[in-house]
Amino acid sequence: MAGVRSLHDAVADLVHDGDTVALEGFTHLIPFAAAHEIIRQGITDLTLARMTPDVIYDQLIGAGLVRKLIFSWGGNPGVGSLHRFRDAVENGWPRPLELDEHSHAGMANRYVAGASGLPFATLRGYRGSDLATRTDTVSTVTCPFTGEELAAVRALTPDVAIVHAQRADRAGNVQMWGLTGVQKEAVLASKRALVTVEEVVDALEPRPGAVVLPHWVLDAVSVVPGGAHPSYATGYSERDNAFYRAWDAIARDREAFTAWLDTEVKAAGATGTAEVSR
Amino acid sequence: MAGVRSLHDAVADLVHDGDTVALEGFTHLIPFAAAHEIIRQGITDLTLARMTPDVIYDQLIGAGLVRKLIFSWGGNPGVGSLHRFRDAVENGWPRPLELDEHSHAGMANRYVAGASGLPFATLRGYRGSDLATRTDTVSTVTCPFTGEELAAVRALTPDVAIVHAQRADRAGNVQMWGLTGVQKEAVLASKRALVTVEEVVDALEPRPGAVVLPHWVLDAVSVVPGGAHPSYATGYSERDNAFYRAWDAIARDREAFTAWLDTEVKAAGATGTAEVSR
Amino acid sequence: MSEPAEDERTAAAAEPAAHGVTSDELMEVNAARALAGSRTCFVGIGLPSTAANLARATHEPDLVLIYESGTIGSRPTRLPLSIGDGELAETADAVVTVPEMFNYWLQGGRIDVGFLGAAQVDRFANVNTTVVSRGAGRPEARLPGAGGAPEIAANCRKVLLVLRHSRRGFVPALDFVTTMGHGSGPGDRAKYGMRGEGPAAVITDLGILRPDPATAELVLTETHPGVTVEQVRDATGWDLRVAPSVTTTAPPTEHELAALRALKAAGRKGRETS
Amino acid sequence: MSEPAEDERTAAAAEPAAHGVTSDELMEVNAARALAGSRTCFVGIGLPSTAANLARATHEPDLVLIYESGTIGSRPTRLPLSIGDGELAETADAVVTVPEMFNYWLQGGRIDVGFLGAAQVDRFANVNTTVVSRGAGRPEARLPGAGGAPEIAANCRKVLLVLRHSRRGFVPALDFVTTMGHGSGPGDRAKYGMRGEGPAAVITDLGILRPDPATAELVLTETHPGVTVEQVRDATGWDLRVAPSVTTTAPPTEHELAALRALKAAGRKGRETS
Repeated sequence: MAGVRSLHDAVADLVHDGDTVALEGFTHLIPFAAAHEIIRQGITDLTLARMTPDVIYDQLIGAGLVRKLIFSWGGNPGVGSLHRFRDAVENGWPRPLELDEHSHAGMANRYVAGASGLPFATLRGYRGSDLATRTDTVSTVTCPFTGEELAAVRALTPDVAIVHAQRADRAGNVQMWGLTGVQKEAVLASKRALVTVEEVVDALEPRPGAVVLPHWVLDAVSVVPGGAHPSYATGYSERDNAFYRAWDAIARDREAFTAWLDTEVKAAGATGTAEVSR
Repeated sequence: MAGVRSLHDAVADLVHDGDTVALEGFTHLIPFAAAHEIIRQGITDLTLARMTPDVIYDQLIGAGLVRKLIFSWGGNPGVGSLHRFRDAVENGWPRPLELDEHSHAGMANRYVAGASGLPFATLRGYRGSDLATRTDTVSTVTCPFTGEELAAVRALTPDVAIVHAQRADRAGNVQMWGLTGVQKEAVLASKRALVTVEEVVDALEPRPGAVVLPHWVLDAVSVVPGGAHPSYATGYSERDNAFYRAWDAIARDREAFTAWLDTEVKAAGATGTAEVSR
Repeated sequence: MSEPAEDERTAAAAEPAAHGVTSDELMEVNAARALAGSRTCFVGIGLPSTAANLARATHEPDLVLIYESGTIGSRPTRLPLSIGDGELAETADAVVTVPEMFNYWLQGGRIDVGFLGAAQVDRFANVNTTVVSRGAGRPEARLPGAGGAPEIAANCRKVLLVLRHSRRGFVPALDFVTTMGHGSGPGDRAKYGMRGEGPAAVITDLGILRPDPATAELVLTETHPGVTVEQVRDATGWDLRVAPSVTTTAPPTEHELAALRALKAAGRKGRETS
Repeated sequence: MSEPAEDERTAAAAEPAAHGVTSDELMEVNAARALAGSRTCFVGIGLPSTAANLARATHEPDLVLIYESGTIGSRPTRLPLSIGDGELAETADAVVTVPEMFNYWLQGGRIDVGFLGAAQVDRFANVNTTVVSRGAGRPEARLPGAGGAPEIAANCRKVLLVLRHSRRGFVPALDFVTTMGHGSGPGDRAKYGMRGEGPAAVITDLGILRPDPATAELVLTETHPGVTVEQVRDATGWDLRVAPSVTTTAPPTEHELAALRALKAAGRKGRETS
C-alpha cells in the first residue's frame, strides 16, 4: 500500500545495502532524483538492473555503490560511451563491476517473467551470439509440441523497482504516459516499489496511452517535480539533451566527475534544494 | 495491407471452408455482423477459436458450419447455457462438435504465443485439473534454472482473426477502446485479419485506453455500424442485455433457432439491409 | 467460472427465509461478509459478483474488484449481467488486456481472494464446471467450462466458493475436476506448487463449510438462521462432517439487506433499460 | 545497437567528397536508398535513424519507422538524439510497451528491415558491439553491448548495416559475436532457425558490400563517386572480395541532399533548443 512520503524516507526504508535495484525508464521518465538520494544516503554494494544503463547508472557506478550490473545496452544515447561504466569495467575504478549482460529482448522478457510469477521466459533470441557464453541467466528450453529449441532467460525479480511517473492521486495510485517502456513489468517483478511523481492530483483523469499502477502494488510514492531530469516527463518537461552531451566531458575525467558528484548531488541534497519532496 | 472493403467481399476473400477462425471480443466488441456474413455465405467445416464462445458461436454452431471448437468458457453470460453449443456437444445436432478445451489463462497464453512467433507459452496452470487429460495442446515444460515443472500450451495461430472496433482511418489503421480483451493477440497470432468498424474517420484522435492496429497487419477493414450487436461498442452503443436474455428461448428450441436464423440472418443479408457496409 | 443461470435460479429460490429474508439473501450477505479484511478480489460473475459488490457497499468500501475482462478497481453502481459490462471498465482504476490480467495480476500472485461459483463441489472443495454425468448410455451434460477458475484457485491467496446447497451440487465424487481446491487432502496444494491456501470457505444458502485444517475436508461450521444441521446434511451428497459447535450466522442487518436489494434493483433496472 | 559517438564522428568525417558532398552524406543517402520498396523498418539510433528518416523524406514517404522504445509509425520532423525522444512517441501511429515491441512486433516476424549500426563487422556480416580486444595484458575496451540487435537481425525479413569503413571496423575476426549475420557461411542462419534472410547490404562511407549468394561472404559491389576499389580494400581488415563489375553509386540528387541537410539542421536545432 503506497503512502505519499518524502523521498529521503522512502529510499531509506525501501533500499538497502546489497539490494538488487531496478531504476527503469526507457530514455523517458528516468528516476534520476531517486538515484541521487541513493547516492546521498551512500546505499552500497548494489546490483543494478536496467535495460539501458544511461547516465543515471554512470553516476551510481562512479559513486562506487555498485557491485554488479544487469543490462543490455550501456551507452549515452546519441552521444557516446558511459565513461564511469567503462572505467569500472575496464579499470575497476572506483571498484570492479561484475556484469550480467543480455539483449534487450532478453532483458524485457526477464522482467516479464518476473512480473508474471514465472521462473523463466522463452524467446527466439541469443542465437549465434556469444552473449550466452558470459552469463548463467540464459539457457535453452525445448518446445514440448514441436521439439524446437528456444532461448530461456531467468526471471528478474529485483528487491526494489524505482520509476518516475507524471502523477499520483491522494490514495497513491500512479499514472504515467508517453513511452512507458518496461516500467510496469519492472514494478510488478520487484518485491518493493517506489515511484517518484511530478505532482499529486485529486483524480487521475484518463489520458491517451496512460498506464495506471494501483496503490496496492506500490510501497511508496514521493513527489519530486523534475525528478527525471535530465530525462523528461511528457507533459511536464523536455529531455535536456544539452546535459546528456555535457555529461560526456564530466564523466570522462575521474576528478571532474567526483567534483560534479560532490557539488551537484551530495551538497545539493544536504541543503534540500535540489529536489522538492514532501 | 488493409483496404476498406465490403463485408461480403472481405469475408469471401479471407474466410474459407475448413479454416480455423477466431472471432474475438471479451463481451465487448464481438463481431456479430461478420459471423452472420459467414453464415450467409455458408462457409463451413470451420474450427472456431474463442475464449468465451458466447451467442455468436452458438449461432455459427447451430447453423452447422462448425467442426471443432477451441475455447475456455461457453455460456450465455449471466443468462445460462448456450443451447446450440450444448445440443451439438451432447446430441451431435446439427453435426458433432469436437472440443479443444482450456482455461482462460491457457487460451490467452495460446494467443500470446501465436502473436509472439513462439511455438508455446508457459504458465502456472492446469494443475490438479482434468482439463489436460482431454486435450493435446497442454503439456509441461521444465524451468532450466529452477527445475520447476510448469504447464505449456501450444501456440494458437488461426487462419483468420475477425474483430470489431470503433473506428478506422482512411489508410485502414484501426482504433479500439474500452475492454480490448485478447483482440490484439488474436489479430497478431492469425495469418489473416479482418476488422469491422463502426465508422471511418479522417484521423484517429488518441483516446484513453485506445489500442491501434496498424493497417499493415490487417487484410481488410469493413464499415459495419452496429456490427457488434447484441454486444456493444463503447462510445457507440450499449450491450443489448434483453437480446441476450431473449436468446435463451430462441436457442433452446431447434425449430425456433432455425426460423430465427432464416429470417434474422439469411433473409436480412439477402436484402442487404441488416448491415450497411461499403 | 460463473453461475450460468443466475436470473432464473434467483427467481426460483426467492421464497422467504427467516425474518422476510430469502435463503439466497442469507447466502449473499454471508458471502459478502467473508470478504472482511480483504483488499483485492478476483470476482467471478453471478453470485460472487453480487457478494463482492455488496461487500463494497457495506463493510469493505475500498475493496478492489478485479474482473477477468481486464478491469482493476471497478465500482459498478449496479450488478453487471456479464463480466464485460461497460460500467466495469468505465468505473475502473485501470483496464488491462486479458493476457495481462491473467499473467501479471493473477499469476503474479497479487490478489487476496478469488471468489468463484461452482456447479459441483466435492468434500475437498474441488470444483467441476465442465461436464456432468447423466448416467450410463446418456451423453454427459455440458457445462460452460473452466473459464478463469483453475488459475484463480491456484494463484489467489485464498479462495471463496459460493453456490446453492443441493445433492446435485455437493457430490461425493466429481464427474470432472475442473478446478482443484484441496485435491485429495492436506499437502496436495503444496505438491502441485500452488501459491495460495486454497478454498477457505464454501458459502451456501444453508450455511458455511470450511476446510478442517488437519484434513482439508469441508466441515459445516455455521448454519443460517432457521436452518438445521440435518437440513444441510440432507442437501449434501456425502456424509458431511459437522463442527463440534455449529454456530448460527448473524441475521442480515438492515443496512446489508437494503444495500443488497438496492444493488439488485439497480441491476434489474439497468438490464431492462440498456 | 547504436553508433555510440555519432556527433563526434560526424564532425571528424565531414570533409567534402566529390561535388561538395561529404563521404558521410554519400553513406547516408545510399543507406536511405537501400530502403526502397520496404514497408516497415526497425530503426537503430544514429546512422540507421538518419537513413530511415531520409528515406521517409524522399522516396519512401509511407515507410513505417519502428523504434525499440515502443513507437510504431513515428514521423519525427528532426533527427532524434536518442531512441526515446518525445517526438518519436508524439508522432507515432501507436506506442506499445518494450516487451510488446520485442515479442509481438519484432519476434512476431512482422518487420521488413532491421537497420543496424556496428562497431566491428566481419566478412560474414556478423557484428560486434560488446567488447574489443586491445591486445595482451590490456583490458578489453568496453562497447555499449547488444541492445536489440541480436533479435533484430534474427527476426526481421532482412538486415541492413551502416558504418564507416576502416580496418578497425572491418576486421578479419570479431573479438566477440554480439549479433549473428551470416555466421560462418551459407546455411548457418537456417541451422539456427532464424527467420529472415539476414544482412543484405553493408553501406559505408566508401561504398556498398553485399553477401555473395553462394558463399554469404561480403563482396564489394559498389563504390561511391570518387572512391576507388583499392581505397575500399585498404580500409578493410581482410582480403576483400570484389564483384566482377563494381559499379559507382549514383551521386545524391539535389532533393536527397537538401532533405538530408534539412533533417540534420532540424536535429541540431532541436537538440540545442530542447
